[in-house]
Amino acid sequence: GRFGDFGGRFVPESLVPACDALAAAFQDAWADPAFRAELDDLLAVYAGRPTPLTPARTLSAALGVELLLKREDLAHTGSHKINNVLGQGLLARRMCKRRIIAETGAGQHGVAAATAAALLGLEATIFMGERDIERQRLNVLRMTTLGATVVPVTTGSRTLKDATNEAMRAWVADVDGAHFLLGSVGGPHPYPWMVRELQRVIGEEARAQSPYVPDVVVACVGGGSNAAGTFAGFADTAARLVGVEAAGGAAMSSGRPGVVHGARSMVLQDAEGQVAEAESIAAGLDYPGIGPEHAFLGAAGRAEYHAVKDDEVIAAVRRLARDEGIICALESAHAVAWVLREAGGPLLPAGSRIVLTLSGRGDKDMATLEATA
Amino acid sequence: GRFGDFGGRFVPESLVPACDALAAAFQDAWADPAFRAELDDLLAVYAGRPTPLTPARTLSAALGVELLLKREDLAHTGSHKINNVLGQGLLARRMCKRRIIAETGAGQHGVAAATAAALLGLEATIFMGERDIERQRLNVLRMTTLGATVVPVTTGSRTLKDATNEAMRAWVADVDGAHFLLGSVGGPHPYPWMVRELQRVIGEEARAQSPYVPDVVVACVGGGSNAAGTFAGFADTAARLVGVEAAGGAAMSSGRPGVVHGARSMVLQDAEGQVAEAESIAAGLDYPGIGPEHAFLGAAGRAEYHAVKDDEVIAAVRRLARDEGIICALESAHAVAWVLREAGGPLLPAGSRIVLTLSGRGDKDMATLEATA
Amino acid sequence: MSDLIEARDGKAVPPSTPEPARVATVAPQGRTLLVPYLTAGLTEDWTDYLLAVQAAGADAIEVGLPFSDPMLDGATIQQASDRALARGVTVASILQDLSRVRPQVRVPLIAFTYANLVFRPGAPEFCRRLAEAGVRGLIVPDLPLDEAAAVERAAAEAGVDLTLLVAPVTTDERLAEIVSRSRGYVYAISRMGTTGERAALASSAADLAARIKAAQQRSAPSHAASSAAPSATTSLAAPSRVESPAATAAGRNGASGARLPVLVGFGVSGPEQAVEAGRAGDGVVVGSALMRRVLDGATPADLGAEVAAMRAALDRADQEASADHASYAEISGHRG
Amino acid sequence: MSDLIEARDGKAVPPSTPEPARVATVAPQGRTLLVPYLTAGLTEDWTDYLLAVQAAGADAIEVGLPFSDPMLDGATIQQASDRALARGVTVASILQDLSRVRPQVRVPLIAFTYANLVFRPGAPEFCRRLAEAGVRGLIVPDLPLDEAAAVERAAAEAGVDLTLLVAPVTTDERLAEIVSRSRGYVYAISRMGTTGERAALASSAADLAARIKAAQQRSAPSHAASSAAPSATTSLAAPSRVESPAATAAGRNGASGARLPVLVGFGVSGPEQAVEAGRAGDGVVVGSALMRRVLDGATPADLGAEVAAMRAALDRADQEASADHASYAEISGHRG
Repeated sequence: GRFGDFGGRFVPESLVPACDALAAAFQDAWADPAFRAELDDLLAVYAGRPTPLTPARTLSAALGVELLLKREDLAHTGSHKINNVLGQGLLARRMCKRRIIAETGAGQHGVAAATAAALLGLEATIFMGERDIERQRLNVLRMTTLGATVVPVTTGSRTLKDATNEAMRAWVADVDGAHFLLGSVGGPHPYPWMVRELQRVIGEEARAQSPYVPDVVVACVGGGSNAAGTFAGFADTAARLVGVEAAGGAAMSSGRPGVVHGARSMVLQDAEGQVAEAESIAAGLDYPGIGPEHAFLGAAGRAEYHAVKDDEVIAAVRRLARDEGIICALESAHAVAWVLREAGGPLLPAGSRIVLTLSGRGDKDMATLEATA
Repeated sequence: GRFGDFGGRFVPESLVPACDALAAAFQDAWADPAFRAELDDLLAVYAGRPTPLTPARTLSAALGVELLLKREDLAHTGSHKINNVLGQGLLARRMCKRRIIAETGAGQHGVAAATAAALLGLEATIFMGERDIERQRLNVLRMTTLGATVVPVTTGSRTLKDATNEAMRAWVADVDGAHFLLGSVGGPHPYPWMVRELQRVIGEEARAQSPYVPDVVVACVGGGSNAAGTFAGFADTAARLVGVEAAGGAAMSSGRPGVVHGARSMVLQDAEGQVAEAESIAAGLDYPGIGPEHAFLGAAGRAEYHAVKDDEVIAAVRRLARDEGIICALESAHAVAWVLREAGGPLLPAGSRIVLTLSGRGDKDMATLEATA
Repeated sequence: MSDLIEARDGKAVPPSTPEPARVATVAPQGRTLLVPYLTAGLTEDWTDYLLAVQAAGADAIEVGLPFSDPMLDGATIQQASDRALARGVTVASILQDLSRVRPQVRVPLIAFTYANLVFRPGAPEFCRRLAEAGVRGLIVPDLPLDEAAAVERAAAEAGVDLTLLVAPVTTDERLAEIVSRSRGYVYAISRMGTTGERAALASSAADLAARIKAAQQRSAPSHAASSAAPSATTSLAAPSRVESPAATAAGRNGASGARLPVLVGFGVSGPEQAVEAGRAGDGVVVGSALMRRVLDGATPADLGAEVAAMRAALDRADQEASADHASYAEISGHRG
Repeated sequence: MSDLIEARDGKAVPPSTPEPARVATVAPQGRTLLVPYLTAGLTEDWTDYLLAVQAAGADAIEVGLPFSDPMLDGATIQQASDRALARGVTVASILQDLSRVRPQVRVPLIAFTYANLVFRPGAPEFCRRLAEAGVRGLIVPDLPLDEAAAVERAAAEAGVDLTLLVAPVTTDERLAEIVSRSRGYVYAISRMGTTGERAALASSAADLAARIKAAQQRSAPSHAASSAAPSATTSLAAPSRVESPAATAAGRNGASGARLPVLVGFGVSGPEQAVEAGRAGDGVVVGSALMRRVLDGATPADLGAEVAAMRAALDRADQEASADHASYAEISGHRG
């Protein structure tokens, strides 16, 4: 993945051959109808795809827009992450790896990765920041129940950024035996490309399910995999593509170009280049970077990126729950919060037809939500 | 709902007209294509139906059987309960009720009921035993987030039985304004019949999805709605129907005919007729009764009922998680535990083709599971 | 309390006293009936409470046989039931207690319990046991008309009156059938809700009592025809004080010679409400208000005083009513 | 420690001393090179440590510019980096510190840092600042060959040697290109993993060093051709002691007159492993083992003693090796 000025493969020399091999293997697999068929079958009979496109009738009426929700919260394990891990899991098996390594923030990717590993008979080591372990306890229990080893990361901000560092270190140490199952569209080539391709199913389904080409397509962005997958389905339409970041982790809105975790992209950093610690109530968006393709889409003007604050996000979770009976993840609620804020205004005029991806469900966030009550 | 010697309508005179009206309204609605279409639409675009039928490949190979899992854990809110609440919710609206009252044990029905209420613009009051509130904290938070009022029940065993008493009392007090949204196939007519019809979609889907008529159809049974819905799809086949109870709440295996919560059925009780307190690790099966249709199917020999113990259930959750990457609810794990125990034996010979309904997901049970680690 | 203990010990009342429950009619004409409810077995000396309320002027007593899942009862009765069950009492032990005090009991005793306790031993066996213990009536709140046939037969065979309940929401057609099939009295559920004290008596109480009485009047001939032995044992004669001219005109005496009294229950919390409820029907059932006192520590004498106060209030009201009746009967909607 | 403080204060070494880093070749023939790594800014007196290890016999020093996300570093260096950053040090403040002690520095200083710190100000600006502070080399572990072009250009223009790394998994083809494009020395990553002490040196270290040397020998002519100014400033001459007859035959002197030394790093934890690593390559980089000592409270003098011990061990080994060489060179696979 090189996207204009962004992307690349800024990894230690020790990882270069592994990245090469992975890129070749994915290219090969992705062109192999048997691989695609096996993945499609798992997505359907195991992960529960297609996920529905749900009209949010009460909210639509209240906001004066037409809002359709792409329900990744209904996918197995509770988020879109399952799409990616099943693809990479099959790839790891195809590459004869015995083990997967993964980083996780909110734990959704960790749970998904542990799930794919259990299903496909692979070992799983999941790195997770200590702070995230505290605030996403449910997901930690889910991962260990699935047989994964969860390694607490105590360095730095003790969140996703540091977990990613640690996962890459672990990969270097077992590059032959392990596949690094990266959870988002960041990281070195081929990850941003591969993960986007594996998440493309979100956007393609949504486009097929939508009765019209929407005016606006909205998704939350941390690393940005659900947004990348959603956007991929609408890239060739006239729909505006909107990514919504956490105000405390808004790499697009507040970052500068930089290199972190193997790719050149937009990064929250100081004047010298030290990477900043993000600060969001949503562990999955508590990340100072963003996938390089988003940096490219933003620079090219094809997608726009906006930020919402923690309190807007909490209000959005509650509103969606009470109006539509859907408790979404704090991450996903960023997209909802933006729609709630902008509906009827210049950014989202009355009557707009919107497809919004709900990337995951909010069970994991109930304790956080309670603490803010 | 009168099923042979079982069923009936043992309710206070104050509830008789309401039961009559409900039976008439459901009969009318169920015959109304517009009602059916609206429900089917919600089940598809909102609740995520059809849920997949997943081959459990690792377990099947290990056990020497063919095991297919009907994935109600993937339905919105995380269990089959959503099928019933959407139907009754639409019915409540059709009957111009402004409010629903519900009882809940594990909280899955409570969450589902709160969800339907939020979606359809109804108030929700959920009664839940204090003991269940403690052990199913996540679901309590979900209900309140959905805008429902959760009323702790402090009487008796402080579990589902007592919550049901309390819900019926509340219904008596607001019989005009409120619909009692009963969660299982128990209670007075028309509930056992109505809820079975609303859950029939499980069995009908599974039958259509299964490549063959299975030898055995298995589901866990507390009140028994997921089993009733599953069995309904296979009643006219040669498949054996197996309901699996909690050893500590095995109304079929250890109960006697009795009247509780409005219906005559099998009930755990003492020699004088005092209803016993069930004792199961699964809050949703911690109930001394069972739906009257099960009592009938058992008496008629059409279905068989077996019991598994708490430790078998915990082992089953872990096994399914590690082998198939699916963390099911403690309730659902009863069905899995029975298959694990009997596969290859006389009750479940090698080579058996099994359809097993996973009634829900296990996120809610992670704390319980951790405590048993 | 000493007089009651004496009574219980059988010293004040000779054992040879005739079966008190056989007294079919306890209420003199013009007296509003007062029927206290007691949860049986709540305390070891629970029968002392029973005798105390009898002494205080109860016309009959509902004896609650505690059930694990008292669906129709509110918090107070449920708490009393739970406490009694926690003491280990059983239907058998309660009936034994009653047999022991039977010599002192002069008013009809009516068992109040739930269907499962009736069905577990079987309705015939259950009713036989009641009868053996001197209990002459039975109320099963979760046994509506449609499910009652077997218990009705069994009760009739055992000589026990199965009293049916009518709710404010009961349809006219259904109400007519309940009235025709109920024995002993007709229990008018004063409000939609569970048993328990309320700040005010529901207006539905008066409306319902009026509807029941109207149905009784309409159905009197058929009632007489269908009931070979109506109110065989426990029935409390309906007092004449509240009869409207229309009721008298329709004729209210069947084979039993009197229509059944209409007792109003659920939510009667003190003398004032008792008067109001009694005025609506022919009498009043008071349960939670009394059991609340017992749970809070009232002695048999305390409870007797409570019931005596209600009795006095009812008597005063009865006197006022009979004074008023001549001039106001026509405009008093409350009086049916 | 007093002698070092004196040195730092510029009293022992006159300010007019010629630029120490300009000394291109620090290693006499036959000496195994010792290159300590220090995290810059870890303590206020961090340059005292630098001078101490210089005094103890370092042939060059890698100066780690702390980065928030040191992906290739293990726990020790990461902890040192975090602590330095927590003190508020910046690249600017570190380079300022270095400028201050520049008069006392007599060995080449090589900056070790991550790509983002290079790109943030821009590679030309970054390299210019390094050069201004007297830093003569640069290592960027997350800048593989494929991404290195811009920094290579900028470094060359600033007169800074960009040293590239080779890993055990590097393919022959790629290794050849790295060898040809690396400046100053070639950094052989001894094992797959992050920096940090290990119980034993990986066998991959010797294999890799041998592969690098073989590639150097094969590419010497083209290397000379493609590099107008190879190892312009910091290069440490590869000692001749370990040359195989084949290497000598292929000719290892390009325009620079010497092939670049191969330094083995990652996981060298003490004198014994230093000797082993030095034997595999032409020298050794020791980082985590030293920084662990500093984190644990070692003074500059303590650290100097540690490095001196390594230096002494290497020197002893060198003497033994040259004595052995005549008789055993042909069978010593470890020696390339």
